Amino acid sequence: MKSAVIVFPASNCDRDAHDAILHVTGTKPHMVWHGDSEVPDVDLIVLPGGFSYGDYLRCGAMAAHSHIMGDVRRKAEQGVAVLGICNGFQTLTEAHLLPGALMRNAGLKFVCREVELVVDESQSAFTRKYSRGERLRFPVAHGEGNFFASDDVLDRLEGEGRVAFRYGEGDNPNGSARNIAGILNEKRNVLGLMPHPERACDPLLGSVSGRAMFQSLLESLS
Amino acid sequence: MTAITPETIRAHGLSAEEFVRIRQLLGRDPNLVELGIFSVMWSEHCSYKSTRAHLRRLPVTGPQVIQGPGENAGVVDIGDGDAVVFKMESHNHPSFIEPYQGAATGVGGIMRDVFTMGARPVAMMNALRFGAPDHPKTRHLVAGVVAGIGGYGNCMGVPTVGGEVNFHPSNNGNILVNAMCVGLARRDRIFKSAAEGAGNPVVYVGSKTGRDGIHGATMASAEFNADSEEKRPTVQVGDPFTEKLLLEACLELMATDAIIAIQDMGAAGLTSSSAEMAGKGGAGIDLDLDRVPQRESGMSAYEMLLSESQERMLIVLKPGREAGAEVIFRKWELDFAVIGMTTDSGRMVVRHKGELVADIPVHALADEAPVYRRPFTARPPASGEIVPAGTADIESVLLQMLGCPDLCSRRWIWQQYDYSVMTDTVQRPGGDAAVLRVNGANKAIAITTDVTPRYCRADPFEGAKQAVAEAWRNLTAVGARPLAVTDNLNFGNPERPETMGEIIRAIDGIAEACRALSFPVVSGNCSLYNETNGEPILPTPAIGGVGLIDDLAQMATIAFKRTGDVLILIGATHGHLGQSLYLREIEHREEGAAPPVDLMVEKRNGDFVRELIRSGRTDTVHDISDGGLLIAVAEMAMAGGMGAELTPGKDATIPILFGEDQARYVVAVAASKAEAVLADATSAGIPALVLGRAGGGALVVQDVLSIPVERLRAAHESWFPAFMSDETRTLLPARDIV
Amino acid sequence: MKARVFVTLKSGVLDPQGKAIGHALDNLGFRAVGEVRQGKIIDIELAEPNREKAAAAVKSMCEKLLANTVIEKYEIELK
Amino acid sequence: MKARVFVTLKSGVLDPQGKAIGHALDNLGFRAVGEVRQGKIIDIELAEPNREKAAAAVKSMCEKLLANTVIEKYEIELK
Ligand SMILES: Nc1ncnc2c1ncn2[C@@H]1O[C@H](COP(=O)(O)OP(=O)(O)O)[C@@H](O)[C@H]1O
Ligand SMILES: [Mg+2]
Repeated sequence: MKSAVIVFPASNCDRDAHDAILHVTGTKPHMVWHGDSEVPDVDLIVLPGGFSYGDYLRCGAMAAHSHIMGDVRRKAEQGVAVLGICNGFQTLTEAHLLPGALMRNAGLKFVCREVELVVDESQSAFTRKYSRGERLRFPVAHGEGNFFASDDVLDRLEGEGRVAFRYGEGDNPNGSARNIAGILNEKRNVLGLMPHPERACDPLLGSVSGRAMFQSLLESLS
Repeated sequence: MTAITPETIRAHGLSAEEFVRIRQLLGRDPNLVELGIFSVMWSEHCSYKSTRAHLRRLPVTGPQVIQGPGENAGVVDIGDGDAVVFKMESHNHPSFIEPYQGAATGVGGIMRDVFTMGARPVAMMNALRFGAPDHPKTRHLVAGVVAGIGGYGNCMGVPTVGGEVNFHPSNNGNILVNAMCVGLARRDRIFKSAAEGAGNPVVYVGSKTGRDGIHGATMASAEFNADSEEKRPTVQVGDPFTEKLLLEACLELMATDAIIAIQDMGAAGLTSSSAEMAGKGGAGIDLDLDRVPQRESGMSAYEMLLSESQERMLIVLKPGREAGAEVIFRKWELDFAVIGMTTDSGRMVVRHKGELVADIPVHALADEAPVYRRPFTARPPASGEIVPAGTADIESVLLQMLGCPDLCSRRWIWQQYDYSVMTDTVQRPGGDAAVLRVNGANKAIAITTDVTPRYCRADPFEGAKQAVAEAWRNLTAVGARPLAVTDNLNFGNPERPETMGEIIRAIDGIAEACRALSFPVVSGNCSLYNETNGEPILPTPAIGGVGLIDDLAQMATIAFKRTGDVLILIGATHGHLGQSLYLREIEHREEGAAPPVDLMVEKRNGDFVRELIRSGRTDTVHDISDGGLLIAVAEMAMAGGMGAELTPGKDATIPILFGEDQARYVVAVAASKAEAVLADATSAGIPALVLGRAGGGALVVQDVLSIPVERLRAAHESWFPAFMSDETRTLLPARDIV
Repeated sequence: MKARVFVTLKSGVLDPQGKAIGHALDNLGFRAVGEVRQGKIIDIELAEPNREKAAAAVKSMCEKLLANTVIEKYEIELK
Repeated sequence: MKARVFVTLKSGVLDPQGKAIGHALDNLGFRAVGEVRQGKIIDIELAEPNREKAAAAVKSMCEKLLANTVIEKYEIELK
């Protein structure tokens, strides 16, 4: 599997994503600068977590317009897998590669903790090694992860099996509509999620729930 | 130019004698710009004039020490060519005026101190002291400070992994916000601030200069008046985004060999960074202010030299390396300007709009800064045997204490901090010390901050010893070998003899404890004049401790893990209730002697516990501090979601269960190993006794109480969220310009 | 020329921050307060002297960056 | 009655968000952009029919809660 992690100014989970991919899949990702115009020829592009451009104006808004995103969009349309984690998810919605928007947490505060995550859809390159209904422990760490979309968009996402993950009932950390934690695009090659799979790959850190996502990708994309 | 009147001199916080000295050093009258430069360089904040003579008594060396006090941060060897770089610093006064920005820029400032040394910051801690919970400003300050720390640290992508929080009326008008940053570097890639050599370009990088916080350094050194809230100097606003770029750009430049010296612009900005760099390198420095990147138009030389705009650095490069360096900073979209040159004149020479605006011998600013041995009175330590007043019900005492402001869970706070970014946080907030894996290795550093101000008020010497001992103990309790400390000495007005007495005795206490525990001081910070309208804060010498875990397989946490583990109490219990939380929370008395610290016992007991962890005989340890034995056991139960049954017999008394005797730990060991552990303790002359066993869903004290762990948790977790639920005055921290 | 852009949440989009402010105002004793909504202002200095061109440029800025039209609407004021 | 409160940073106070937006607009190719500053608006529905009383109430809200007067200034518009 060939992969690339995009580095925006003030991305701060870029190294974490790099390390998790390397350790779980044994393949080393390219680190790609936001100012470049082309992503190398890869099977997977990761938009990492962090505070790209300080999260000023709106989280992910400026990253969505950065130079590299033109090629990310092109490759996504060609079917290359794109994984947006946290700030990366925000960036994907701002770039309209995923529907909806991520608003300020309902509690109005940044929240860092573990949540229960329920797998809602295992039919994708990202989730095939999970099973539907499986319950996972994932860390979240964000101030704006409150997923919003109109009811018909939400109905469509649900109807088309594009809700990949939901927060466990009663464990929604941000007020997201219908407990949505992660969604797929129509072609199912773009996944955005607020929780951090790359922080859940090492038993020493408390959870290994995220490993199966990178293993799924390795299996699907190799 | 404005004439220098006695009024002007006083407004600059300089005494008449200091002004005379300035005239002697210059051989003439200073102009206003020069007076401004002297005023910040000779302020308490920059010159440590009241404490410098006393700080020399601190032990600062050891085989592990690579860099002691005197640089931007201390550096300690952790083997394999790695070094840990750390320092703690206060941002007390700015945080009281504007809690969000004050705390945020405090975090930014201490991070710059660490990455200036060539280290990547890997962890943050914060030691916070607020006023009484029912004081009308407290909620607003808590909300703003916590949001500010999180806002800055989270954006930087550096995990905030612990700290401490106290509430006390003596902080009603003067909160304490102490932030500690820990970084990792290669020991042969440490950068320093001595600008050696002449003819080297002086480079300004980072943000543009505005009129922010002019006179912040002198503000931090002047006692607060009620009306300083009205005066409100231009508040510094933090820009963590720019700081993150600055961090990455500096580390990228540091990977080359272009740098001679580097120094962040902190308090007193351009003035202190340039004067200190030149002073340390024995060089002179010429600056041309017209080349300084400016955010506002029409700034005077005075304003530019004293501005405290954040996210700026000064670098002395090897000649000819400017272009290469500029490429790096431009790539990160930061300002870069060559603003001067080092010289062999020994003078700091500043030009603005073609005019010479300052010409001062560098040594006059640094080496000639006044040193005072201020008069002091040593208050006799508080004393007296404390006997509990009545026969309080132990169950309700336990629940009440678990839920009191100084002991309850700080989850409400640390859940707003990203403590797991960087994927190396092995022990997050909630334990004795935070544990951070050294990226890519199997070793880890442990970090803690500690001080118990009420002990220090009762007895500054014993209280300061206790702060060091508790930090050492917290590191020991996770299995770490304590390496070194940073300190943050927060006190009132040193011109008051009683306060000066507290400072001196506290420094002596730190020195004695650090020496006895081979735990040298490698960096630190003094924050004086912490008082409002003549009311000083409790003496608060905060200690930040760092230790090393050689092998992550040998580590302990506080959580009970296995049913049937035998709980052993290490250390002697006399039932010392003086200055205890029990006394304050339940009997509303702050009385008696602070608990005495026997450093030899401390070392012996701690070394024994650490060896138990290293030899794999226990992985469950908690030291006993605030609140005493029963609180410690309850915390272990809550962390593990598992109860315990204690069999104290006739010892189930208030003094035994809630006394705060020092040098104690609770360890849980497998039943099969308990005998051997007890025997080893006995042969080492260490008091050890079996408390009971872990297991079940309740904390049981035989014949006294039985409380489900869930109920302990409810008591422990509820106070903070309930307290902060009325955030009426706190909703709109400045960053939230949504 | 100066442009002021107002970005507000579309009606129908929940505004927890506005709600919290309303709540806080109520707690402070302001009883007559109904709904509260929060938005942002972006003030832009423009070197463009031509009013129409300026308006067109700012509109394009809004569409491209300043507002997220999934949840926000915007108004432009030139002066 | 409806009140709109404009809260903006005092001049001289660093506005990192405004700065970053200006930068982003420049990167998007809007060359004529000078300084950008960001602020917020708060729209408040008021049950108070008396204009003067409403104005006084909103002023008091600003001082007490809506503006952080250490670094921000505010203006009030009633309609
Ligand atoms: N301001 C804070 N930020 C983050 N964590 C904190 C803060 N204050 C306290 N904590 C964490 O809460 C736990 C309990 O703190 P404390 O009672 O001071 O511990 P100890 O008695 O072991 O020194 C520790 O893990 C500490 O790191
Ligand atoms: Mg402890």
